[in-house]
Amino acid sequence: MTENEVVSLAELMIVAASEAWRDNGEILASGIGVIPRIGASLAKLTHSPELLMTDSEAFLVSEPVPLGARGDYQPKYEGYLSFERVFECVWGGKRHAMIGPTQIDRWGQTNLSSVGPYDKPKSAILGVRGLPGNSINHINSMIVPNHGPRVFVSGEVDMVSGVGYKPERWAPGMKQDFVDIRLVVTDLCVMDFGGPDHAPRVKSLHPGVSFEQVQAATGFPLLQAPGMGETPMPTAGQLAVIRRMDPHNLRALQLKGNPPAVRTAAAA
Amino acid sequence: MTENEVVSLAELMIVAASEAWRDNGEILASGIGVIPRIGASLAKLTHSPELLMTDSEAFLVSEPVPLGARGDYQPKYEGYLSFERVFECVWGGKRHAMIGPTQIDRWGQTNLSSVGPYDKPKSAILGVRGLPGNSINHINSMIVPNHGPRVFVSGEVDMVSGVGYKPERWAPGMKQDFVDIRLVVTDLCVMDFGGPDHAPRVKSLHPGVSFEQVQAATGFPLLQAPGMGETPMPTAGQLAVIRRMDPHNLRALQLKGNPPAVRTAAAA
Amino acid sequence: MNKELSAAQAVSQLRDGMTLGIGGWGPRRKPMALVREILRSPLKNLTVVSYGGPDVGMLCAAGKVKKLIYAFVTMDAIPLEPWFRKARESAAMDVMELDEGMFEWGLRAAGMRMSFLPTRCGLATDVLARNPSLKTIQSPYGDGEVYLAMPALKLDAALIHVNEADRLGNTLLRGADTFFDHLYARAADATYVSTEVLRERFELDADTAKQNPFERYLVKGVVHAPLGAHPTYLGPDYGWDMDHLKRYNASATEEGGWEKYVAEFVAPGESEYLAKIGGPERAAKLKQPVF
Amino acid sequence: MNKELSAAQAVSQLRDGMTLGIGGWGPRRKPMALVREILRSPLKNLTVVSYGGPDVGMLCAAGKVKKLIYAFVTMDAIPLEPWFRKARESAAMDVMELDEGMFEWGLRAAGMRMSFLPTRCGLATDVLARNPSLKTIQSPYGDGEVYLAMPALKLDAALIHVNEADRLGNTLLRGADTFFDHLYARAADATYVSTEVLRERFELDADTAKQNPFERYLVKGVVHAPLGAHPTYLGPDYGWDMDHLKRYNASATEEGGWEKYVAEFVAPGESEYLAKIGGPERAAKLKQPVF
Repeated sequence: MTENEVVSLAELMIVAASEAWRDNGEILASGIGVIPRIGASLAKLTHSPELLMTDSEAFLVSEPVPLGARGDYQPKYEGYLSFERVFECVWGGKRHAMIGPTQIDRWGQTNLSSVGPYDKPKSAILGVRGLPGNSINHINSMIVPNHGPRVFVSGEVDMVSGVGYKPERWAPGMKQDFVDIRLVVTDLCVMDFGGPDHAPRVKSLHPGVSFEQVQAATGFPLLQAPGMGETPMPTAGQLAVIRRMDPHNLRALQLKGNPPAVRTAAAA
Repeated sequence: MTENEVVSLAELMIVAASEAWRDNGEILASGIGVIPRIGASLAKLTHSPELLMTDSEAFLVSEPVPLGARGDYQPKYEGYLSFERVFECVWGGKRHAMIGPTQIDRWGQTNLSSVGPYDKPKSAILGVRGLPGNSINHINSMIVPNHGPRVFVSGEVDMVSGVGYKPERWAPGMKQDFVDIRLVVTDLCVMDFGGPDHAPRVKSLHPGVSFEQVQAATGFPLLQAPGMGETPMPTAGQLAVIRRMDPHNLRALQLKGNPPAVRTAAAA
Repeated sequence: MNKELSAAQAVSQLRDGMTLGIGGWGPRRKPMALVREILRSPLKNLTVVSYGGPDVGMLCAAGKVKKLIYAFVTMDAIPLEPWFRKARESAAMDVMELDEGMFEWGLRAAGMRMSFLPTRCGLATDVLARNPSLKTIQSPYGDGEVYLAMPALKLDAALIHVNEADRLGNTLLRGADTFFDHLYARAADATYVSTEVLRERFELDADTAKQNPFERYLVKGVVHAPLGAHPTYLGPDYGWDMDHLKRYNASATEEGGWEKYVAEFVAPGESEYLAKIGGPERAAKLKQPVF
Repeated sequence: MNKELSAAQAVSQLRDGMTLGIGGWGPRRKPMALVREILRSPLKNLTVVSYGGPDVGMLCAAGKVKKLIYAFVTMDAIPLEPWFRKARESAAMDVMELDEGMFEWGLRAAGMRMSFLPTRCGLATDVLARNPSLKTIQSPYGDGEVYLAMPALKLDAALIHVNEADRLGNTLLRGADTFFDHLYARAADATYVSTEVLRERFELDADTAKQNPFERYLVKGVVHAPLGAHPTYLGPDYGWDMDHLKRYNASATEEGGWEKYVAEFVAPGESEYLAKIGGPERAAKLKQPVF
């Protein structure tokens, strides 16, 4: 730690994200975006070496690929996973993806398509992408770098892209068995949908954050998970892996102002 | 023509078979077995250069591959067609296959599976293979080296492997549009299913063969196609191509005793 | 057997109102030379079927899109495609928004000449709710599971860019991933291929022949278009042109930006285009993206 | 992460009554070393799912097959598989006879964890009539077409032979065609791979990595079995052994022929087998078949 001895919130979130892939077994870990990808890499390099990862294009690698320009680094190919095969992986359920949706609701439903009225949206985003298929077929987690009521909406998300646990959405005969939303890692806390009837709850609060603060920033009621504690700080070993996986420090650009992991009252 | 100046019946059948692929457009020509394969090769090398052919394994070749040991000959690859892609070709309808079924009935249905009672067959053959899918999806023709009532059965074939024109087999909603049985080339004649309601008929008789003789060797009634004539003899040019495609003279082994194209009364 | 066409000849075979599939994926291997030729043509009222990138954005900007069938539109490094957004937010076109896998399944159904294929993808989402024409279907077996019946995405024509082709319509794709272009080709009545390198007639070794993504009977026209995927990237031949993509992206925030972009890059024709982007010399320097 | 097993260990993980998929195609790349290990085991009452060759024949000869799911059984050069025929003609097993494409579709449905996939293949044939459990399904769209609903062919285990593997379960197939082995692997709860060459851990270049047919999470066990496809052929490593196939074929017409074949080639174990067939020296001389 030369330029900055202070552990960043992004680093704390990376470690929290990596926990999503613990004890998943031998599946494809897809962390989409900087924090999830470093999180998945950290998982594979520490507690879960059995995970499969790609070079974010078409090859399976035996070692996570560092982010950004690689210099002399050569990805270590162990196999092939074209987009077409990723779909087969998805339909077979052998994947756990973590992405950052634009909206999330109390049922775990996500939106990556558009905000506002569907026919003439206020904001068109990407489209539903693979969320419908991912969410109904395999484990999913989420990253939210800006925990607030615009992400965690009070009603239903504007365009349900990823499925969740809202009973009215499931007609008789539709198979909900594979829906498995694991973790939601935000800049305030770690959440899951492990309450009664899949109610959302806070599993851990980041250092210096209160439950009330999280609830105030969330458009729907939250429960406190039994044993809700503080999100663990990264260890020195984890930080070393994170630095190796992100040599250009792209993680510092993920949260506005790159805040420290331990908030002061002012920072919160 | 050194050792044998006489044109063989197999050669006549090869030329007749090659006619099946005339004016098919740009599709895959699959001649399964010696006579159909040389026939398809002859078609591509003479009247229909647009046809696609494979090396009988996984590659598309721009020039038909000669039969048997190849010596120095290197197949001329122009593309790829694995078995999995052959199925896509079949389902897309872009193929015309010619095979030799064990049984054929008056409706054009074929059997390659078993003869006798299905549960305990007198003779188990190969299985239905791809006949159900081929016959319902693309053009098909047939080769019969031993025209007789055991092949052209009086009733229905014992195990319908390839579909045909029997109305009772088609429940409402089943799409029969792609069924297209073209030619049946036998050691006696060339037939099709171009009569009223797809009734089978003789299109041409091989030299020295009478319609009555064909009818007597067939388990169901035949019509005479308008203009039914004599199956054309191979030209010198066609024979040259045939010899080039079949340098080991495998065609001589296809019909018992390798009879000449022009039968004498005794031969008939 | 010679299927070579100019880009203009290929586009002249398309008709107003057609359903057009465009191969590639986002900013990857898009048949941009053919897209530019459409921009130069009077073609209109298209239904565009695409894993969308700037192909979709430019056709939207030019007002050519009556309906868009898509799962996303993005340029990856520039996540939000500006002209797609404008068209979408101004309700300038009809949309059929699909899950990526449903999209694939729809192409596959069309290639098999089937009316639908069942899938779990899309159930319990607004993809089902926002596409009231979509129907479900129940397994006839004991499980009785209800699937979404993804209808065939039948294409009048498909546009695909490849690394190499011959005049007979044989093609090669050399990149790490061929995406879903073979399914576009199978789903289409007519496939037009643009190619970096055009040969008279392939004579391939076995390893190279395996790079052939679909059979030549699917190909109706072959257009020789070097750098024809620019500004998207073509593995392993050249990378994406981020400067150009930024220039294009900026056109959406300038007054009259699209007209200026067209005047500078599209209207003068493809050889002018290649000169303006710096020709093969510059293309050789474009780096493959690192993800 | 070390999935290496002996053939006996792999077979000991199978159970009586299991549904077993066997990769390859007819006389091509069959996992014969694993099949021989099953012949040596007390395993019985198997449901075998195979594009069948001598794998099916030998399991039939040994009375291990309770039910056969197949589209054909053949050794190509010897078209009629002798022991399959005997079992079939003596009604010694149940059968589900399918079109080749239905068979593929059934594996694919299982790999997608779906209960069925629709297809036109099999309609209007005795495949439908002779398999009364098969059902049809009607398109919910305007066409109303009726398809055959091919049920998933879910496998308890799949056996596959590959050119190369590592101890993690990564595999390579180097032949001209990979057949449908990826679908067997996806359809199975557990895939056991036998391999010519076993590595500690792959470090591949990109071109070689493309020869990886399916992901290692599908692989439960890796068995090092040089010449493990013999007497079938393994492109490009060795050809089929026609002498051996003829010897095997003749066993069906001799009195006590199967017992003699087993005594000579199966019972003594795999290293004896390799010695008897002439070992690597002879394998190196086996020619790839010419079709």
